[in-house]
Amino acid sequence: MEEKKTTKCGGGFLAFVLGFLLSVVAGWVVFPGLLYSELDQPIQFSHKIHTEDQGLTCDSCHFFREDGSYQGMPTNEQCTGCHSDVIGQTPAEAKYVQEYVQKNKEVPWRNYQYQPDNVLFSHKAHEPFECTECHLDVAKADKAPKYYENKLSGYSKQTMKMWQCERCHAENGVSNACHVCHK
Amino acid sequence: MGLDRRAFIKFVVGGAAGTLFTPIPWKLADDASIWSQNWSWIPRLKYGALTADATYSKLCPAGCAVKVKKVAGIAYGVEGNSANELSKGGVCPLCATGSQMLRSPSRVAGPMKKDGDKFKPISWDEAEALLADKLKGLKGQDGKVAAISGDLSGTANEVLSGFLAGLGSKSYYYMPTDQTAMAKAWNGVMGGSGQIGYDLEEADLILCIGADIMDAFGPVVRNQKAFAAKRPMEGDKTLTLVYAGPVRNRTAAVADKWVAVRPDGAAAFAMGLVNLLVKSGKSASLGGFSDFADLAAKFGPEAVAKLSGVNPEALKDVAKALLVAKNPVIVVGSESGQGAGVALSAAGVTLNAMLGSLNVLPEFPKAVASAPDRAGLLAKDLVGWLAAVDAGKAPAPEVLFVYEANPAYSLPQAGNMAKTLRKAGMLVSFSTFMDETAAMADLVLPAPHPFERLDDAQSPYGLGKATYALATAVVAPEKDCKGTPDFILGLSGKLGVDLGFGAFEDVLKAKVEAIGADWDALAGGAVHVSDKKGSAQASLDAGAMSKALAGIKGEGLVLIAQAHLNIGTGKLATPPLNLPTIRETELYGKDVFVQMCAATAKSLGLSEGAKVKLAAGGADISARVNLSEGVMPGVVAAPLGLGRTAWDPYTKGKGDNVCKILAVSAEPGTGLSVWAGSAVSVAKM
Amino acid sequence: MDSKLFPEGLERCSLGKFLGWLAFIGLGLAWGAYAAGIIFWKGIGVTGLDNYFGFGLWITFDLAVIALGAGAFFTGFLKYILKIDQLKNIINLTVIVGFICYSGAMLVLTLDIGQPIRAWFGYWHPNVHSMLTEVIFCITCYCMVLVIEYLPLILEQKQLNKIPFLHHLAHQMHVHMALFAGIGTFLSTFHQGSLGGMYGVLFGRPYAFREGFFIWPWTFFLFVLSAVGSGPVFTVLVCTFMEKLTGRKLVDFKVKALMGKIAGTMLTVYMFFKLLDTWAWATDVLPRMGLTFDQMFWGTVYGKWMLWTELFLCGVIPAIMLITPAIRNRPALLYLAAILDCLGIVINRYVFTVQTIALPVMPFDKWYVYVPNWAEWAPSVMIIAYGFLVMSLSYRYLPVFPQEKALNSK
Amino acid sequence: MQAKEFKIRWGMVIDVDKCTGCGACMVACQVENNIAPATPEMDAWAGVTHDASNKLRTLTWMLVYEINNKKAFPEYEAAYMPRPCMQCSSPACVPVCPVVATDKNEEGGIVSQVYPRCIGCRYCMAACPYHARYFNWFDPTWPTGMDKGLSPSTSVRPRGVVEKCNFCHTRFQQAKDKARQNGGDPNNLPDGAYVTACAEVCPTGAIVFGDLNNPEHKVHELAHSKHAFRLLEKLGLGPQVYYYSKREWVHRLGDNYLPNEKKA
Repeated sequence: MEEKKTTKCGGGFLAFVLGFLLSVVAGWVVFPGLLYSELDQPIQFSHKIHTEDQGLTCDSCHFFREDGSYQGMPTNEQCTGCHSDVIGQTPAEAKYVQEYVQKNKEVPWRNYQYQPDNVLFSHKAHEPFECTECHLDVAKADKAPKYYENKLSGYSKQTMKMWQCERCHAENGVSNACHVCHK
Repeated sequence: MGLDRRAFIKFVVGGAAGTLFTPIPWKLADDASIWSQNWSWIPRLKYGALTADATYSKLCPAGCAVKVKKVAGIAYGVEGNSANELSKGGVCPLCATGSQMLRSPSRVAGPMKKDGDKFKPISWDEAEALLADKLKGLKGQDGKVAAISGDLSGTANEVLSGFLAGLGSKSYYYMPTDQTAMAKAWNGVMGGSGQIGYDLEEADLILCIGADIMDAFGPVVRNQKAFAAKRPMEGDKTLTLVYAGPVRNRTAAVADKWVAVRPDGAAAFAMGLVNLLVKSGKSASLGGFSDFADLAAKFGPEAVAKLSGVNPEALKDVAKALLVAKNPVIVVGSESGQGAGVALSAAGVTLNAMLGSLNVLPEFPKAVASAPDRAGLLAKDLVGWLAAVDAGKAPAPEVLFVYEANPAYSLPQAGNMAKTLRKAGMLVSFSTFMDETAAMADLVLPAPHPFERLDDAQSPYGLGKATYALATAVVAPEKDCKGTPDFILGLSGKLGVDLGFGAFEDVLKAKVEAIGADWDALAGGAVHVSDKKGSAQASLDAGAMSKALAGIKGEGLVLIAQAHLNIGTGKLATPPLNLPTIRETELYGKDVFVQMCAATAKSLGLSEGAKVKLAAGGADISARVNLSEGVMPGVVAAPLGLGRTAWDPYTKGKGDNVCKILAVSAEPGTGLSVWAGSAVSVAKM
Repeated sequence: MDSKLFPEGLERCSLGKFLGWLAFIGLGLAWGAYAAGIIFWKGIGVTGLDNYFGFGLWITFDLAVIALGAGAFFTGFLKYILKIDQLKNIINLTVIVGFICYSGAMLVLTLDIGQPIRAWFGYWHPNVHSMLTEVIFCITCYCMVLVIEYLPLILEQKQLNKIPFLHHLAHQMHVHMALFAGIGTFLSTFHQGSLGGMYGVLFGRPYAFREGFFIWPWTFFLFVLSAVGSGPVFTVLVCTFMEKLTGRKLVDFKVKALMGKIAGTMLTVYMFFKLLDTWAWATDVLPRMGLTFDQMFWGTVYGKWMLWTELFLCGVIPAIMLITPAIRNRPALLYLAAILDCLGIVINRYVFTVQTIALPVMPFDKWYVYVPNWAEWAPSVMIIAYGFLVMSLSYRYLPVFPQEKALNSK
Repeated sequence: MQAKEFKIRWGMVIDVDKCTGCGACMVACQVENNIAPATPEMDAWAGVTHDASNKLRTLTWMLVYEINNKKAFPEYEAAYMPRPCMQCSSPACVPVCPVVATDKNEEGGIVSQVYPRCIGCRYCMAACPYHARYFNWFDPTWPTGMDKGLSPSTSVRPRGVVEKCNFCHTRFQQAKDKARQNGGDPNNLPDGAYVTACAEVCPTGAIVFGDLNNPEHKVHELAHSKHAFRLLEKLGLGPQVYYYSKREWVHRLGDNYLPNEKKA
C-alpha cells in the first residue's frame, strides 16, 4: 500500500516532467517548421544578370509614376521592353516568355514585404530611406530567395509587423496615427 | 508500472503547462487574428497605375460626360469630366455606378435565339444570316419591318431608320418622352423646324410647369449645374426657380416657390399665364397668335382655378414674376418626363415666345443621307401606333427591332403594350441587359455597355444650344456583344441596302465632319457647342388647341408617376449600388409605396401603410400608402422603375410597375396619345 | 449508485431521476449550442440586431445577470469583512450564483462581438479611456476570484476531501477567503460602477447621459447600489426555488429575511438617489439639450409606463416591503418583494440598453422598434440551462448548505 | 473630453438649399469605398437574408436624409440632408472604443476606423447620435464578377467589424504623394487637391470640401457664414461637417429646441 503510493507519485511526477519537456521541445523546434511553407518565385529572376551584366539600375524597373505612386514589381509592360521574345539563354527567361508574355499573363511575383489591403504604404513618403532598410538586398543576387508563407495568416515571414513600422516612425518623430498606415 | 490514469493525467497537465512556455499559444492567437483580416473568401484589391479615360455615358437618358477610372487597366469607378460643358464634372446616380454595371448580373452574355421558352446561344454570323433570310422577303413592303428606339440623341438612329427606309418601311418610332409632345407641337401642329431649347444658363427666372428638371426632364445633371451656378453660397442668388406641379418633387425641393397644379390642369395653368401676359400687353410673333390670345382669354384666373386647383392670387404672382424677370425661361413637360399633351407644349412655346425666350436649336446635318429627318420621327406617336396594331387597325410587323428601349416594361398600360409587342412576327432586342423586352424577344443581340461602345449624342432635349458629344469605347467588352449600328450596316450589306457606309465609325467620322467639329478633341471628351440659332417661324392652331383644352376636367383622383433617376429608367433597372438610395417610404420589402396627403387619404378612408389596389386602363397594381403632405389633394404619386419581371434578384419582383396603370387617351384635336395625370381609382385591399 | 459522492449524511434523488433532469437541461443547452454554432459560422447577421440596435437582448441579459450576481461579492463582503456570521449559511450559494452569472455573461459576450477571434485585443490593446475596457478587466479578474472562491467548496466534496493535499489546500483557501472577498468586493464595485459609467458617458445619447456631476459618481454608484440592492434577494429567490424543486429546507428563513433586510436597505438608498437623478435629468439635463421629458418616450414599446413600473412598482414598493420587518418576515411577501426588486433592476438595465439607443437624437430621425429573434434567445436560454446544470451538480455532490442536515432532520 | 487641436481640419460645408437628393453621392461613396450591395440570395436557412430596403442593415457611409417642416399641405416644405461622418472634434465614439480601433489622432482631424483592430463590440455605434457608424452584419458579397472591379482605395472589410465614412482618406494620402512628387508641400495642399468622392460627383456642387483652418480654402469662409450650422451642436461633439441653408426651419431641424426656445 505505502510503497505503491510512492511509486505512483514518482511515476506521476516523471510523467509530468516528461509531458512538460516534450511540449517545450515541440513548441520551440517542431512548431515553427510546421507553421511556414517554403515557396519559390514563379520565375527564378536574377537581379545580378540585369544589374551587373546588363547595367540596369533599380529605377529602370522600380520607379515612381507621375502621380507619386510607386510601380513596385514591374509588369509585362516593362519587362517586354526587352523580353517580348527570348533574348538570353537562361531557362528562366524562356519560361517567362512562354508562360507569361505569350499568354499575356502577369507574373504572380511573391512579395517578401507583403502587406494586406488594409495597410497603406507610401513609397514616396519613404523615398529618403535605403530600400534595403525594409527590403531584402537582392540587387546582386543571382537567385530569388526562398519565400516563407505563414500557413494560418497568409503573411510572408520576412515582412514587417506593425510594431516595426511604429518603432521607426517613433524614432523619426513621425506620427503613428492609425490612418497614416491603414486604409 | 504501466502508465496508469493518474500518471497520464499528470502527463497531460505537464504537457499543457509546458506549452505555455513555448510560442505556440501566443503565436497562434496572433496569427489567428491576422487570419481574420485576410479571410480567403473576402475579395482582394488590385493595384497598379491609376488612369481615367473620358467618354460619354448614355446609361441615363440624356447622358453624362464621364471619365472612367481604372486601376491596372480595370475599370472600377467613374468621375465627372469637368471639361465637358454638358455635365461640367457632375455625374448622375446611374452613370456613377457605370463601371459596376459593366459586370452586372443582368448583362446578356452573347447573341441568343428563343427556343421554346428558353434562350439558346447562337453566333453573330448565324444571327445575321437568320435575320437576312427573314428580311429578304419583306423588302419593299411598308409596315412589315418596324423599329422602336429608346436612344433619342444618337446617330445610330440614322443607321437604323435609314436601314428601315432602305427596306421600304416608315415604321420607325422613338420611345415617348417630353420631347415627343414638344416635337408634335412644334414640328407637327405648329409647323416649326429644328428643336426647342431652353437656355437655363442665361435665365434669371425658371418656371417649370410639370417638368421635373432636377430628376426627370432633359439633361438632369446639366439642369442641376445651371441652377447651382446661379446659387452661390457666398453672395446672393441670381436665379429664381418656380415649380408648378402637383408634387413637391426634387425640383420643388430647391425651388423658391412651389405652386401646386393638378397634372391634368397644367395646360390650363399655362394658358392662364398666356392670358395674363396678353392683358399686360405681351404678344408673340407666331402665326395665328391673335386667335390664340382670344382662346387664352377663356382662361381667366377663376377658370384656371377650377381646372388646375391653383388659387387666382398665386397665378397672378407667377405672371408678375415673369413680367419683371429679365430672362425668364418656361420649361413645360410632365412630372414623369412622358405622356404630356400638345396643348401644354404649345402653350409653353407661346409663353417663351411672348417673353422673348423662344429658343430654337438647328438640327445637325445627317450623315446617312437616306435616313428620314429626326424631327419628323420624334413627333411620331409610338403608343398610338401600338394601340392601332392591338386594335387590328394597323398591320402587326413581321420583324420588330427594339434598340436601347424596353417598351414591354416602360410604355403606358405596359401590360397591353407587352401583349401587342408579342404580335410581331419576330421581336429582336438589341439590349445590353436582360430587360423585360429582351426576355420576351425571339432574338437578343446584345449591344455593348456604353463604356464599351462607340456612340454619340446630338443636342439632347432640354439643352440651350446645339451640342454634339462623342462616346468612345474605353474598356474592352466584358461579353460577346456587337455595336448595333455596325451589325445593321453588315445586315444592310447582305440585303443590298446601301447606306453609304461599311462601319459605324465612318458614319460618325462623316457626322463630325459635316458638323465641322474635331474628332480627336471630341474623342478626348470635349464637346462641340454651336451658337447657331434655328428659325423661330411657326404658327399656332387655335382650333386644335381649343379642342385639346376642352378635354380638361380638373376633377377626380389622378395618378402622377414619378421618375426618380436613382431608381433607374425604363431601360435600366435599379443598379445594385443604387438600391440603398431608394427610400423605405418608396419601397419596403416587396411593397411599393404610393404617396398622398392626409386629406386625400381621409377621403379614401386610408391610413399610413394601408395596402391598396390602384386601378386604371383595365389594369391594376398593389401598393402601400405613405402619407406625404408634399402631394396636393386629389393626386396620388407613385414611383416608376420598380416591379421588374426580368433583370436580376436585386430588383426582380420588388414592388409593382406603375406603368401598367398609366391610362392612355387621345388628346382631342391633335390625337396624340397622352397619359400624364390620368385618372386612377384607389381601393383598400 | 453515486450515493458515496453525496455530501456527508445527506440524501439525494435517484440517479435515474437526476439524469432525466439533466437531459431536460440538455435540451436548452443543445438549442443554444446550435444557435451559437450558426452565429460563429455565419456571423451575427443572423440575429435581430441592426445598425440602430447594436446592443440588444444579449447586453441587457449580461447587465442583468451581472447585477443579480452581485449577491456574491456583497454577501462575501458582509460575511468576511463585516463578519456577519449568520450569512455563512447562504454564502456558498451566493458564490455559485455569482460564478454562474459572470461566467455566463462572458460566454454571451464572446458571441456578441463581431470578431470573437480578436476578443483578446481587449487585454492586449486596451483603451484606458473606455469604460468597457474597465469592465472587461474587472469582470475577468472577478470571474477568477469567483473560481477561487468556488474551488474550496468543490474540494470539500466527500471523496476529493479524502486526499490530504486537496483537504489542506481547501482549508488554507478558507483561511484566506477574507482576502479574496476583499479583492472581489473591490473589483465588483468597480465594474458594476463602470457598467453604469458605460452609459453615463454617452454624451450623444440624452436618455442615458448624465452631465458633469451626474457621470461621476451618479450612474456609477447607482449601478453599484442597484446591484447590491437586488443581488442578495436574487440569491434568496434561487435558494427558495431550489427548496421548492427538491422539497427540502436548505436555508433558515431568518437568514433569508436578513438577506432581504440587507438588500432592502441598499435598495432604499438606491431609490432615493435614483429618483433624485431622474428628477435632475428630466428638469435640468434634458432641457439644456433642448429636449423635454416627454420626448424620451414613444408609443407603448417605449412608453412611460416602463419608467413608472421600474421606479415605483418595482422600486419604491419592494424597498418599503423589504425594510419593513412586519412584511419582510412573512415568507410570501418577502419573495414577492424580491421578485419585484429583481424585475425592476432588469427593466432598468433594459431601458438603459435599448431605449437609450432607440431614442432619435436628430430631430428628423425616427423611432425604431427592436425585437430579438431566436438566434438571440437561444444562447440566453443556454446560459440559464448552464446555470441550472452547475447548480444541480453542486447541490447534488457538494456541501452547499451547512444547515440542510439540521433543517431536514425529523 | 478635451478636443485635440490640429493644424489642418478637413471639413465639409453642405448646401441644403442646393441638394436635390439625387443620391449620386451615396453611389459614388459605395464605389470608392468598396461597399458591397445587399445580396438578396444568402443562406436563408440560417436566417441570413439581406434586403436593401431594410435601412437598419444597409451600409450607407453617406446617407441622404429627407427632412420636412412638419406642416400640412400647402405650407409643407422639404429638403435633403446628406449625412457623412461628422468627424467630430470631440467624438463620442472614440473614447468608448475598448481596443483603440477608432481614433482622432491624425493631422486633418479625420476620425479613423481601423478594421483589423475592431472587435465588433458596437459600443461606438451606441455612442454616435448621427448613426454614422455601420456594422458589417455579413461578409461582403458582390454579384459574380463585379468584385473584379474594386477600388484600390479602401480595403474590403470582413463581417463583424464597424465601419464609417473617413472622408475618402486614401485620397488625402494620394494627394500628399502627388504633392511630394511634384515638389509641392504635402502639409499645405491647395484647395481642391484633395476632395472626397461625394463632393467630386455632386451635380449641384452642394458638398464643398476643404481645410476649415486654411483661409485659402473655400470652406473656411463658408463655415463662418451666418447661414451655416452644425447638427446637434448643443451636444458639444463639434462636428467638422457644416450645413448651409437660408431656410429657418432647416436650421431648427439641425438641433433640438424646446417649443418656445429661440435658436442661438
